[in-house]
Amino acid sequence: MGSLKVNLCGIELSNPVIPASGTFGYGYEFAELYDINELGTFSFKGTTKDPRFGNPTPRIAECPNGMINAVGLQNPGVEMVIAQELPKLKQCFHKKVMANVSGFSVEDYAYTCQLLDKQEQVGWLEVNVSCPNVHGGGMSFGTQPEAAAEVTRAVKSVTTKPVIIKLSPNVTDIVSIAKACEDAGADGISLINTLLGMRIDLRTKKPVIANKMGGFSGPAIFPVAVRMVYQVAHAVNIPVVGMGGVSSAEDVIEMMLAGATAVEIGAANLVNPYICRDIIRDLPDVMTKYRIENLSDIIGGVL
Amino acid sequence: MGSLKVNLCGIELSNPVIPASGTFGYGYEFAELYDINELGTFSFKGTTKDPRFGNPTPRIAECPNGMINAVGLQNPGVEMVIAQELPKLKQCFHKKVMANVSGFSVEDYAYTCQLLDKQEQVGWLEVNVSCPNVHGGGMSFGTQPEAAAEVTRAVKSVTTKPVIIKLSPNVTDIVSIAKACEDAGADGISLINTLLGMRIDLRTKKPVIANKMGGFSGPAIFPVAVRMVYQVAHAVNIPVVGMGGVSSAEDVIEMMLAGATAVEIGAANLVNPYICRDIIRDLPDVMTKYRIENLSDIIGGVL
Amino acid sequence: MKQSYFDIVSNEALTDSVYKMVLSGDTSAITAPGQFVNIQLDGLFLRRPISVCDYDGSTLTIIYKVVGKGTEKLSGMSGGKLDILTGLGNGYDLSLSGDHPVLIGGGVGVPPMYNLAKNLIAQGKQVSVILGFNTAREIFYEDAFRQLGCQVTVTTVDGSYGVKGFVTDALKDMDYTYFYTCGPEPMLKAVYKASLTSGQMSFEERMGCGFGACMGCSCKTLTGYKRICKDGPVMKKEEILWEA
Amino acid sequence: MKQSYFDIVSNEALTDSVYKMVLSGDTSAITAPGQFVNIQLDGLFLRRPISVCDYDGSTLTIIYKVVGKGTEKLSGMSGGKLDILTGLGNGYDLSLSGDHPVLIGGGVGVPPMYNLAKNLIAQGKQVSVILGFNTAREIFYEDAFRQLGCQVTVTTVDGSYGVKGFVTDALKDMDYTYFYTCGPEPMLKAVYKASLTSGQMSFEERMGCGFGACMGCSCKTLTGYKRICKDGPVMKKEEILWEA
Repeated sequence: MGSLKVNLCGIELSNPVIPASGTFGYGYEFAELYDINELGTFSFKGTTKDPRFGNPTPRIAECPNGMINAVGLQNPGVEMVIAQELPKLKQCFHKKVMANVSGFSVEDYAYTCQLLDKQEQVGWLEVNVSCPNVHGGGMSFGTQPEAAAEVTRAVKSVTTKPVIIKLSPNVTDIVSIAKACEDAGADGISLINTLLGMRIDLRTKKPVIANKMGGFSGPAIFPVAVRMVYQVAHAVNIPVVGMGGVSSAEDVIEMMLAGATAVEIGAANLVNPYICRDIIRDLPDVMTKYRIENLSDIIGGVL
Repeated sequence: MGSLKVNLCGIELSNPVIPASGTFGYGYEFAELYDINELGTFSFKGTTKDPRFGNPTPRIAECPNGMINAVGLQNPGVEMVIAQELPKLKQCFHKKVMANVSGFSVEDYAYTCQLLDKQEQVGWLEVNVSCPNVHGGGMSFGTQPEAAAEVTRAVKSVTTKPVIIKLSPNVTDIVSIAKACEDAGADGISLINTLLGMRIDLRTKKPVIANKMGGFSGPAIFPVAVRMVYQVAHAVNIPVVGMGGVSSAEDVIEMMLAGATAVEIGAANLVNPYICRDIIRDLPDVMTKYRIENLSDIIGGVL
Repeated sequence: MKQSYFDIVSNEALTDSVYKMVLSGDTSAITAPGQFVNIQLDGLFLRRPISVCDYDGSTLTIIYKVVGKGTEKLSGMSGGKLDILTGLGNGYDLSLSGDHPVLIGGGVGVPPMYNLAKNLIAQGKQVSVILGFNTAREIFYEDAFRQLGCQVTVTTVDGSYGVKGFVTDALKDMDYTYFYTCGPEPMLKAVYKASLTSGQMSFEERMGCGFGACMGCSCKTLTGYKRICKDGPVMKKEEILWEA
Repeated sequence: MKQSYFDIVSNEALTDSVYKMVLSGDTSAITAPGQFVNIQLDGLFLRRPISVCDYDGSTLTIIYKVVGKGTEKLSGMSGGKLDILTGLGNGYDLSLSGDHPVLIGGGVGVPPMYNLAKNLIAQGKQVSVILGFNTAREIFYEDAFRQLGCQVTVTTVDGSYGVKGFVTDALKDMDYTYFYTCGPEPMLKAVYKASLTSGQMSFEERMGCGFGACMGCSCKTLTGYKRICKDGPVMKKEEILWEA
């Protein structure tokens, strides 16, 4: 049997499957369901400088083949994450974890990353400049190349760990933003964050989501994700982590052919908490079916 | 029973249901299936100055709850449309038709619109500045406010018919583009055109679409369409025609609550050629269910 | 929590819009009354959370009201298998009931009271139940509670059956050691105000995952932020923080 | 074209990957052999176009190869209803056959030849059939054609059955007044070159609608742009333009 191994920014993953931030908590809850060390790694809940409750509820809406969420970066704040969540995680996860970071100013990002940089458990910093659910920040950093580059530079200056910038798909030219991050020193790019979406309840005539709009994810957005991963992977020389509607081993392979070195799985975790384990177990057979020897061979292999 | 009537740029429609350009040909083929005079109107196949074959095949890809197309504006050219298609249409359609126009230069747009302006059958000019499937033109006009405004001004200068600019969703700030069109004299805005998407065939390792990427449509994109219709309708003072994944009477009502004066139905026609007729027949019951007296009352009625 | 497949044994209408479905399968993950299950349905992305009405070693009974696409789809099923996550939520804490607790259910808040009542009676408690409905034809499960040996009072807003008014109109004349309730939020608020003892109430919210991963159903309490799906749906009266 | 529901009567495997499905319903829109139907399947957005193998007043027979999600789903169905668009495409023109035409089918191009042969024989024509496969275990419908009264030649690329080689290897020794063919494009090109008479060939392309609305399956011909779904799938040899 071939190998599932991939190398993400200098750290080897036993497989490319990574539960995406916001769909896997801080990991230990899923450890009750299966051995999460089977995962390549996972990206923990988006963490900010200060604790946040997030947005009012309802925060969730059903969509055809997908969902909208407007959680709004609920998290206990970086100090609590380091003091409480990471030690709990250490009990059940023995690999490097991907630390997902959000902020409302360049200083926020730097502050949070600086503290997480000191954590031996943290392997990568995934810097989210694309959260659609927070005002005056989040996504706005991800919609202008210069703003994204500025965050990248600030974070790089406070950490020696690989920095992966997570980009928003809600832009005209994702390539220009990815390149600006690469030029600013990013070690990797992850995409796509959610599409901005909205649903209206015909009974109440009100938006289903209290925050009106939210981040649209799930299989419905997969074709947009494959396209953007393809565009970015062919334009930059740093690894790309692909995500957006991935929910099967076939989807993982399609993302890797498009140019992804590793693949994050988001919304699918919320419907089937075992999906990442299942995908990892399915991969060898699907690789055989499509005559793939080693997964690392197909990265960007689309003809 | 209440009324389905809406007024689109000064022309009354018996109902807001409009088959979208590219999914209804020049109409007469659907006339073999049902009386297309039941429709509010329809938007005919995107027409250009010169005849076009379009892109190589395959042009179509299946997606979860949607499809990708890369037809590339195949059409016989405006002279032939006027000489052959419109007379054929006249035999079976007695309402004003929406003329969908595309181009590769501002002059192209003006030329084509000028000829169509003289056609008594044409009620509206829907100017497509958002085709994702043609290079050096199409979508590029729809991604910059100034370029979209320039096309708008050029078209307005050659016609007295209402001009509706059809916008691309593949942009960072759709509101700025819609406002630029409004300021340039547009009588209406229609959105969304397709999202740019891509699929890869795991067997051949090649993109499913010969043109690599294409326009992603179908129910999957509905939440993005509702969001953008809401954003634009609340920012401009001209009518908005909503489209993107609409496939039921409920979807039509959700689009109108978001701010649409009329609603175009695209991909759904390709799966069920009777869908527009069916939606028009379903609307009264759905209106009753949600206590809607007249459809025109709910335009932009989201709370 | 456990993911497994259940067979649909029966699915019958109790009223115009309320259905009772009996399923057979592995119920081992269900540990307390007041928990819920999360059901996958073809053509819908998110699972649909539904409270457990009753269960035993191999049977699960749910009662649901048709309100949207999910419950509509569910109501049309007469057989086949369902992919269900079981054992979700904290459930009610029976240890605080005292010797004669009152159980208050409003509308689709009635079902979780059933297995709770069954368990309290098994512990030798004297159980009073108040079932609140809008009108007579919406009433279900009155006899079921009587057969358990509960003292049952039914209230209808329009007075078409039982006590006219709200559940709190029946509650005010009652003597009880503790309360357990489930129902629409306005009812919970009213019970919160009218109740003379401590108690527990079960809350509803739109959920993403239903097992604590997505923070989709968070709420603020006097003891901090809680996830209704995982830290709830049952909250103690003392910790509840009503937002304006 | 007609949209209607068909009942699945039977669905049996003819080879490892080729299935025969018999459906009953309204076939009135089917007017010629070589037409296709477009089938809606749960969980898939686009319909799946499949050529008609045979039909009568109330029965439709299709033969399909499992190549993707759609055909895989179809192969798993043993009963129930299917939403089908019938009477799609132009079909073969029988009037040009002459008195002893040859029908050439390759792989899943074999099925449409069946109803064509049946009709030609009904018209008193003497029909020769060449069925091309890769290897013996992929062969299907040889006997069916014999029972119609056709003179059948089977070719296999690996020589494991019948004539070793391609359909053109069998064609070259034959005497025929006209040809009809359906199969993979390389085979069509070979037949185009090797054929000594005029004829008709049926083409395949990924389709959007299947009824001429979307221009998803256009091709260039010597007589202009054609939609394979509506102006085709059958083209006359004289109009075919092979793109490099």
